[in-house]
Amino acid sequence: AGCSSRSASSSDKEDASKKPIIISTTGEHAFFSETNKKGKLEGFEIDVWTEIGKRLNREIQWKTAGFPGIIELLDSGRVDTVADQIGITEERKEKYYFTDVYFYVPYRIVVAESNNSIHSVNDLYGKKLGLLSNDIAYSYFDELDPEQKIEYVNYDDSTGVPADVAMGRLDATLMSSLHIDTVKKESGLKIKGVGEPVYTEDNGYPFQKTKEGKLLRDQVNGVLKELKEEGFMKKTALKWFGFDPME
Amino acid sequence: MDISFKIPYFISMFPKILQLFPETIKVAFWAFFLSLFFALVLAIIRQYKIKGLYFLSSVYVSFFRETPFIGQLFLFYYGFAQVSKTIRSMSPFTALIIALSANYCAFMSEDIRAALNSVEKGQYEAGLSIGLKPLSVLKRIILPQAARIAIPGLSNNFISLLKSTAIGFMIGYKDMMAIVSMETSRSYRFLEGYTAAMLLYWGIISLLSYIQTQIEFRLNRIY
Amino acid sequence: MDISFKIPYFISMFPKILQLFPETIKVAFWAFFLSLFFALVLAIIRQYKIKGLYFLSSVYVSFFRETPFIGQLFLFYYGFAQVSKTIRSMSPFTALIIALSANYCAFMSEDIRAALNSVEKGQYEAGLSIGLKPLSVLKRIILPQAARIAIPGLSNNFISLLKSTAIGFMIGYKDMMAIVSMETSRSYRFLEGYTAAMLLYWGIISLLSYIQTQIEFRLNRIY
Amino acid sequence: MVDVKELKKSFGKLQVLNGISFHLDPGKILVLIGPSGTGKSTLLRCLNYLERPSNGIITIGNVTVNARAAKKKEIYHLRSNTSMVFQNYHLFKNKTALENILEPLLSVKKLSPSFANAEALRILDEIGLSEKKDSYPSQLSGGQQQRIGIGRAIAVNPKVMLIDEPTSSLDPELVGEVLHLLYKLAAKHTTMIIATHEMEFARQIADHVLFMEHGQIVEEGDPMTLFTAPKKERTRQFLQKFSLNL
Amino acid sequence: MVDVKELKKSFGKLQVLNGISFHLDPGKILVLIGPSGTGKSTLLRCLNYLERPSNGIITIGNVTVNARAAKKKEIYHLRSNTSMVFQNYHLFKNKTALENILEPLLSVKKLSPSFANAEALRILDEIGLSEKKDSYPSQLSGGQQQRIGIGRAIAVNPKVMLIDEPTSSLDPELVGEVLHLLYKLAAKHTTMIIATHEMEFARQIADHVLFMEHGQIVEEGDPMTLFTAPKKERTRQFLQKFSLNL
Ligand SMILES: Nc1ncnc2c1ncn2[C@@H]1O[C@H](COP(=O)(O)OP(=O)(O)OP(=O)(O)O)[C@@H](O)[C@H]1O
Ligand SMILES: Nc1ncnc2c1ncn2[C@@H]1O[C@H](COP(=O)(O)OP(=O)(O)OP(=O)(O)O)[C@@H](O)[C@H]1O
Ligand SMILES: [Mg+2]
Ligand SMILES: [Mg+2]
Repeated sequence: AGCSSRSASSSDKEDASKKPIIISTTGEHAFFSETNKKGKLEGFEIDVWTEIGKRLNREIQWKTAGFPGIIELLDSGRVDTVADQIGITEERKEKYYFTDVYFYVPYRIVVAESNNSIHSVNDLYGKKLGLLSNDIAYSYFDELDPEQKIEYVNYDDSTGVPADVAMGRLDATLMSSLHIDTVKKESGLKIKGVGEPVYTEDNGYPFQKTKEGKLLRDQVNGVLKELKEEGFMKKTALKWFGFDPME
Repeated sequence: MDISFKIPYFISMFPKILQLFPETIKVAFWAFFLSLFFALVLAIIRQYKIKGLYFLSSVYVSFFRETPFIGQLFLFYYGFAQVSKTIRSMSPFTALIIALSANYCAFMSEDIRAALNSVEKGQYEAGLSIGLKPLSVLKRIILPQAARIAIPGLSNNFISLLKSTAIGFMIGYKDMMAIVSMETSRSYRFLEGYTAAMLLYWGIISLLSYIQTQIEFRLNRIY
Repeated sequence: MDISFKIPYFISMFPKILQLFPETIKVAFWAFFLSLFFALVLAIIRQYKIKGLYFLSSVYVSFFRETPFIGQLFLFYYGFAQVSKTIRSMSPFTALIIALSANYCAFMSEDIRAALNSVEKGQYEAGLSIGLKPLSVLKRIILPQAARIAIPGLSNNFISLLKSTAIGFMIGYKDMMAIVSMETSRSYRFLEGYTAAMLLYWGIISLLSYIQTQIEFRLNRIY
Repeated sequence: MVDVKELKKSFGKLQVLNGISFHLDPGKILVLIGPSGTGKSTLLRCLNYLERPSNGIITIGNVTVNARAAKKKEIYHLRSNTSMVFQNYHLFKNKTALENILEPLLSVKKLSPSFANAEALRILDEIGLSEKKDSYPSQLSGGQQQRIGIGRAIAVNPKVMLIDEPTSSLDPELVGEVLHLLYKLAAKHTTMIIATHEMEFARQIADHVLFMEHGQIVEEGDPMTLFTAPKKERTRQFLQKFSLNL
Repeated sequence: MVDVKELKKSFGKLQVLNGISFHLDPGKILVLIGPSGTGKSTLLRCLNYLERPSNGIITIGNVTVNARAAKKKEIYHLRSNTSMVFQNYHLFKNKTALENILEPLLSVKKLSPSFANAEALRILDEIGLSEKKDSYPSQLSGGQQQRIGIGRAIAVNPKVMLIDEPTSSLDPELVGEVLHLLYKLAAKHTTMIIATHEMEFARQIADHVLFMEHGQIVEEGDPMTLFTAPKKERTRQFLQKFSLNL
């Protein structure tokens, strides 16, 4: 990575303000980033970035890929950021510049409809709890379950988890409270959310730890602040989720 | 910096991945021996067109070879679970072994069939001519000769199987790859994780390949 | 019943999946022919222990056979992209074909090697004895005879390849399976989705298998 | 005892056996002679159903098989009464010379290993290949392979031996020895049917000779008569070359 | 012209050729005789390097190859000067009878397809197998396969033909025809080295005879002398059986 990349980045800089912002997303994450019947992306993230693009006077381009491909697109410099309800954690902060939090996702316990014995984390002790590999729940469970009394069952993705809860293979799982009702409705699975949120996930947009990354992050932060203040975020959240998570 | 690759993290992955090695190897070995056995049966039925069973076995091979494994696994583990209590209370470990065996035996039967086919007809006839029953000819004459031809293909399948155990993570079974995916989705250091996994798999499977080479060498010596 | 199976949804999946059929088949065919070609080269080098290339090709086969494909794909498309502008600007389509070919040719070379090995030494000698150069003997005598033994294994690999295109979704290439996982990720009606996919794959690959059977029949007739 | 009636066999359109009938008493040696491609090997192969005849009734010892209604059991039974020496040997490639001969002793006749071993070594000695006992077929010369083939068939100790060109790769010394070996078997009441193109060998070993052409029996008789005073013109012509060559 | 000096070959510990030397003028026919397993086939196979000798110098036509420093190019050159009839035929299994004979004509001699076809059909006719032109090796009788093997070697039209047991599966009529065929080739100055165990055939065709045993030349000479008045006791003994059999 010698002179060629340096010259490339210096020329990048000149028209950096005109270049499109490229963003990766899965396109298969309900309400945040979905692919509609016409094959077009829609969702909360899409609306937010369309607005950010307008305000920064930059074109927005989307790249879809599976998880963790969307993250690697960022690492390999193909995209500028990732918009797909990415949770901020200390570990991830080492690797990326994150924007300020733009969304809080509360996570609740989900159990089978017939289960009436679980209402809080304490009720999970000695029970089987299904978690996804990319859940950030782990960072919270060090505190919530310091003695490791819960039996954790990990899954690669969420496909089978609600079904296992409904069937009784799992006692519970955690689900973003934004999604519980839709999943229940669309899948017809006999599950329900119980108790208060166990934890909330702070979502932000990650940028590469480079000069350009920091620059763009700062610009986006500026816009996000505006959007929050002007109520755009609230309006968009209501449109997709029916409530404002920032409250 | 153009490349972000954190060596200490990369190194820290090795012991973590290796911890799950038993989970990978347990499923792989069980599934391999089960599927080898059934593959042998299927191959023999199909190569010698054994009446009554030929059609059934052809449909079996066709279905399991030609549909995606993930579908087979889901249908078995989630679909059939709705009608069978046994399956509903089955552990992911058992379910994974069953699904993998059912799938791989279809593929492996094709390798074995080709190998049986490579043995000259004269060997079979010679076996019959001294009074051996067809099954004995198969066991004592044909299979030992077919083995050296079947081994590379079977070894391909065993290697795939070893890696396929990762799919178990879809139904909650954790193998070596699962830990990579868990660890890296926390840190988002996927390259480090996958590279570590690659080296480990390479090391482990190299050992198996070495055994393959040795067996092949011994079997080929006399031809 | 805990999980319901919604027939209309199931039926609605078919056209959606089929829409992506061209994407699946394009990658599969390209990758198959590329890997077949390189597999042939690798198999010949390894079977005849061609000096200078033998060691290299063994390392190649070992690496690509013995490490997880997902790792290879990531290392290539995301890792190397950090240092190579060519790769950074490569389309997922191209990258997927390259990665699949590089991987499958290692597996396929083993099937071909076994098939070459199944042809009697005498056939090779007879070819040399009439004055053919080794490569001509290979082309005109050995390969046509090896084909009938190689076909079941190669066909196994082609089928796997057709299904492997699904992994392309990791780097943003959408094939038939990608649409299933996208569709079902929201509705959680994965049984409907995967069952539909299974039937479609079964139908499509059955056609290919039929061709395999026909070729095998023709090749075996004369032995 | 061997009895064959109206045996027919065709490959596709090619009629290879055209109604062959003959009878052979126990302990007798029948020799088949005739031009190349006439159906000698096919006839032998049909006799133990390695090739399925399209028509005919075959009786060997106490088993009778009608080609039009052959049952699996009958066929196995037929085979267990016979053994075969193949024109191209067909030794078991995965077994040494010794193991090739041991195979019928251990797996079919179920002798005890030590007894089988002694017997196999005796046979190896008889065919002059004790030294090669641990060689694999690929490491044997043509003549050596042919003798192992004969040895293997002897080990079966069947009622009837079907022998296809047993001396094709053997030098005069060994032809003499094989002749001797087969005499000894005949003395032990083993019935033999031998296809050969070595007329001298045929003349010396045969009790009865069939001269075949185009899948039919042209002439048959005892060797003395057939070789010295054949009745048919075609036989005379075929044998003429034999005498001319000598 | 063929010249061989001190040719040696061993398989593992087994010394199969023990220093063979001989010289052969163009258009002459050398016949190798000797007991089974003596190294006749191995000698022929060494002559065109299908088997790598451990020692010795081989000259065929204008090519000389020293076993201690054999180069790839020399070996190809050597092979292009020779053709081989194998003891077990080794016909190309994926090709019909006609295609087997066409192969050297088209791929090595690069004749035009129509010309090659005519030539191949002529050869097929000469070996009496025109009818079988579209049969695959698996569909041919032993004698038919052997003749195709001879036909294929003839098609190469080499300086030297190496022929291993060309008559082992042939009846007397065909032995006569092959004899005739080889005579014609010799008249066209094709040099031939033939391993055979058929003494009568050897006596009739040979210009020079080598009697080998245990990888060594025991005695050599013109057939007249060697067959009627051998000098060595061992030769006499070997040939005695031959006369006895007759
Ligand atoms: N599988 C087959 N398919 C078609 N034709 C065949 C097959 N096997 C043999 N034939 C033909 O049947 C005829 C008889 O063959 P067979 O081997 O019985 O002859 P043979 O008398 O033993 O000859 P030889 O003395 O040369 O061994 C030959 O013309 C041969 O080409
Ligand atoms: N690949 C091999 N490995 C070990 N030994 C071998 C090999 N090939 C041949 N031999 C041995 O070498 C000796 C010579 O074999 P060769 O085939 O040259 O004999 P031959 O004179 O042609 O005999 P025949 O008349 O029986 O054909 C034999 O004893 C044989 O067992
Ligand atoms: Mg025959
Ligand atoms: Mg020989």
